Amino acid sequence: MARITASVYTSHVPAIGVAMDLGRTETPYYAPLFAGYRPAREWMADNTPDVVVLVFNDHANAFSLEMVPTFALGMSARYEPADEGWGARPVPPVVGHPALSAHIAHSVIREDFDLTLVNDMPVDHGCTVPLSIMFGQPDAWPCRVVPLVVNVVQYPVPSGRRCLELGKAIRRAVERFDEDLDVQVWGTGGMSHQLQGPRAGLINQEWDNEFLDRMINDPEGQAAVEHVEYVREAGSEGIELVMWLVARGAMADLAGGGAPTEVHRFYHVPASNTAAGQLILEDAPD
Amino acid sequence: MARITASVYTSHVPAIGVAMDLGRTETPYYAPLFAGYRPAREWMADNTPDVVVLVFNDHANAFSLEMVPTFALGMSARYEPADEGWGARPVPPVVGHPALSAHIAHSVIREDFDLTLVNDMPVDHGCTVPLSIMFGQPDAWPCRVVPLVVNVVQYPVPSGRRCLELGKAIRRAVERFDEDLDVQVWGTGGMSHQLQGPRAGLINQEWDNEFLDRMINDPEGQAAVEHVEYVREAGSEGIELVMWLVARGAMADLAGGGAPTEVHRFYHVPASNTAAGQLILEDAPD
Amino acid sequence: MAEQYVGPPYRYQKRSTMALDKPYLDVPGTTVFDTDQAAKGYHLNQFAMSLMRAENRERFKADPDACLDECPMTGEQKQAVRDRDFNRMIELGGNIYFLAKIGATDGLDYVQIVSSMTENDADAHTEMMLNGGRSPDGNRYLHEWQHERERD
Amino acid sequence: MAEQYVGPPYRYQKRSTMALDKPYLDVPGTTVFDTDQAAKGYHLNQFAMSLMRAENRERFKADPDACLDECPMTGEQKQAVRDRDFNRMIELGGNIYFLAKIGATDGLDYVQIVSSMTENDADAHTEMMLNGGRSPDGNRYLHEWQHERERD
Ligand SMILES: [Fe+3]
Ligand SMILES: [Fe+3]
Repeated sequence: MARITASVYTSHVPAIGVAMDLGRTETPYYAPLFAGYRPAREWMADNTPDVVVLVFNDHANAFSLEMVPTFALGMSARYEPADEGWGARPVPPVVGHPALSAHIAHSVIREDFDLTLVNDMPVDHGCTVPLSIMFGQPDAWPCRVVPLVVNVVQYPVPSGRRCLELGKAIRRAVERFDEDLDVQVWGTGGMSHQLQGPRAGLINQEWDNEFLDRMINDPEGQAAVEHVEYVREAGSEGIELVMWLVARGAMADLAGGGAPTEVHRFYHVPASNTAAGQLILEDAPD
Repeated sequence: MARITASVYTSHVPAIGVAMDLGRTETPYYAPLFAGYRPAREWMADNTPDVVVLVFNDHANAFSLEMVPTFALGMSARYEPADEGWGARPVPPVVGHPALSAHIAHSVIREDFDLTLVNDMPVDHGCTVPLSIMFGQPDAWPCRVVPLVVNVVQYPVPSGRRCLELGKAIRRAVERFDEDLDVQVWGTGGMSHQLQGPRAGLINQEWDNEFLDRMINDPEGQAAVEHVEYVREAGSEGIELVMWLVARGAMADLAGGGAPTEVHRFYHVPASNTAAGQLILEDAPD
Repeated sequence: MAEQYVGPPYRYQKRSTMALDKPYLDVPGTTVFDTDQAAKGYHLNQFAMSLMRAENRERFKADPDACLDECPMTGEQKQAVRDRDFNRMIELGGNIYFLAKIGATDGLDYVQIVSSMTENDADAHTEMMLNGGRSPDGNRYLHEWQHERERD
Repeated sequence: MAEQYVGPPYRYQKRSTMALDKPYLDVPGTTVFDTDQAAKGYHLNQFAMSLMRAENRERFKADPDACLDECPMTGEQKQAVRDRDFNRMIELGGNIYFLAKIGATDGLDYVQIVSSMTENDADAHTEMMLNGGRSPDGNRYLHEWQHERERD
C-alpha cells in the first residue's frame, strides 16, 4: 500500500527559478538563499519519494477567468511547463501518476470535497519552482507529481480549515491506494509578500516565524485563522500560505498518530518581493 | 431580504425543447406530455419568481473534458444558448443575477463547498428546456437565472447527500441576501433513462414514482441512496436525479421549518428516450 | 479482474477494475463514464465536442479523413468514428453527450443515435418506449445477461 | 459605503461593499481581487492573459492600439494599459498575475512591475527588500494611512 512519508513546505517565488535557470545562484543576492536550501536538498536526495502531491496555485497560466476552480486535481500523465509571458522555463516536463490521481479523486469526492478534475493543463512556477528548489537541475524530475491547484487568487478562496481537512482526506486516500509508493505532500507559496498596490513589498518576519512555529506545533489553531489576517499581516499574496495547511493535514498526528519530526527549517528575506520559507516534516513511524 | 418561495423539479429532455421549437406540442406523441405540464405553467404564471437558481448538468457544451467541475456556479449577467451540434435553440438569452451569484459563492464557499466559479459560459438544454417547459415561448424569460451546474457525467460525481447539503447551504445564502427577491430553486434532469449501450431505453416507472414520493416525504432518506442504485434501477443517465436533491435541500422543513406543500405532480413515459417527471413544492410559510 | 460477456446485440468487454471501487461494473449493457474511461477517450471526446461549431461540422462532412487524421485519437477510435459504431466508441472511452455531436453532424436525433446501440432500429425503439421502455427486470445485473447467454 | 483616502503615492478609491462581507476593505494600499473585481476586470485580465502566447506578445508590441481595439475592455482600462499604470489597472479590476504578462511583454520582471505601484523605483524597492521589506507597522489598517494623510 502507499504511504505518506513526509510533508515539505516552500515558497515558490518565480525569481528563484529564474536565478537557477540563468546560473545566478552564487551571486551575493542569491548565495545565502541557496545555502539555506542546501540541507533540504541533501535530505531530499536520501528521501526522494515515488510521488509528490504538489499543492500550489495557478498564477493565470493554466486557468483563465473563464473558470476558477477552488480545488483542481491534475489527472494527466504529463504536464508541460507554462509560458507565463517570459517564455517557458527550461525545465523537464512534469510526469504525472494518473492512477493515483484517479484514486484520490474518487476517494475525496466521496468524502464531500468538490474537486474539479483537470485532464489537460500546463504547470506554472507554482509547481516547477518547488521542484527546482528541492531537486536542482536534473534532466528529468526524479519522481512523479500529482498537482493539486488551489484558488488563492479570486476571492472567495477556501478557508485554512478546509485546506487542512482536504489534507487529511488526501492522507486517507493515499493509505488506501493499492500500490507500494512513498508519497510526500508539498505545500507551496508564501511566505509574506504583496505584489500589488502602494503597500507592495510588505514583509512580516515576526508573523512568518510564528506561522512556521504553528505549522509544526499547532496546525489546527492555524487553520482557524481568517483570510483577512493573512492579507493584513502577511500581504495580499501571503494568503498563499493557506496551501501549506493541505500538506500539514496529511501528517499522522492529525489522524491520531505521533507528531512529525522537524528535519529542516529555514527562513530568508528577500527573494525578489517575497519572504522565502522552508520546512520539512517527516511523518511519525507507524 | 431574499426568500425561497418554492422548488420545482423537472426532466430536461432535449426533444421536449425541439418539440416546442418546431411547433409539435399538439402531435399525438407530445400532446399528453404538454397537457400534463399545463397545471405547472398555470401555477408558474401566478408565482413567477424574481430569480431561479437553476440546477442542471452540462452535456459537453459549456465544459469540455479539459476541466470537469463538480459544482460550477455561473457568475455572469447573461448566458447564451449553446449550439449543441444541431444549431442553437431559438430561445431568448438567459439573464443572470451577478450580485446574487457572488453572494451565494461567498456564502457557500465559506461553508466548505468547493465551487468552481464560471465567469463566461453558454447554457445547454439542461438549462433552457426547463425554462421552456415552465414559461412557454416568451420573447424574454420572465425572471433571472443563477445557473448551478453539477457534474453527473464523469464519475466520480457528487453524492446525493452532498447535493442535499448544498441545497441547504443555498437556502441559508439566499436568506442572507440583502435584496427583496422571490427565489425558486429548480432541480432538473432525469427521470429514468439510459442513452448508451445495449441496455439503452431502460425505464423504471416504479422506481421513478417511489423517487417522487421520497422527494416529497423523505429527502434525507433519498440522499443516502448510492449512485449505483440510480444507474442500476433508473439507467446510466438516471443519475441526473441527484440534482433534484439540491432543490429539495433548499426547502424549509430541512432547516427546522414546516413541510412544503405539493402543488403539482406529474409523470409521463416517454419523452424521446426518457421518463418525464415534474413536481412543484411550495415552501412552508414562516 | 477482466470479465467478458455478451449481451444483446453486441459483443462487449468489461475493463479491469484497477485500484478503484467500481460497483457499477456489474450493471449489464452499460458503461459508466469514469475517470479511467475519460483518460482513454480524451481525444475522441474532445474531437466530438469540436463538432459544436458549425464550421467544424461542415469540414468533417466534407473531408472526414482529414479531420480524423489531425486528431491524436487511436486508430481504433478513428475506425469506430468512421463506422459510426457508438457502442465501440463508448467502449473506447467515448461519452454519449460528446459522441452525440457526431450523430448531430449526420443529422441524427437522440432516438436514432441511442437505438443504434441496441437490438432495435429507431422505429422499434420508439415503439418500445411508447410501450413503457425497456424493463429493468432481467437487466439489473451482469449475471442476468450471462444466464441469458447460456440459455441461447 | 464609499470610502476615499489617499495613500502614498497614488490617489486611491475604495469600492462600495455591496451585499458581501468584505473585511479586507480596511487594509490600506491593497485591493483584494474578489468576484466584484473579477467581474469588472474580466476582459482586461483575459486580454492580459492572451499575452502568454509569444505571437500575441509580438503583435501587441508591434501594434498595441490594434490589439486593444479588438478587446471589449472599457476606454479607461485601455488607457491604463497604454499608460502601464498598474495601480489603475488593479483599481479597474485587474489582477497582478494577469497584468504581469503585460509587464513581461515589455521585458520587465516582477520587481520592476511591483515597484511601479509604490513610492519607490526598482532600485529603491530592491534596497527596501534587502533591508527586510516594508514593515507591517503603520500599514495594517486604513485609518493608519488616513492619519498619515492628516499629518501631511
Ligand atoms: Fe505564488
Ligand atoms: Fe440531462
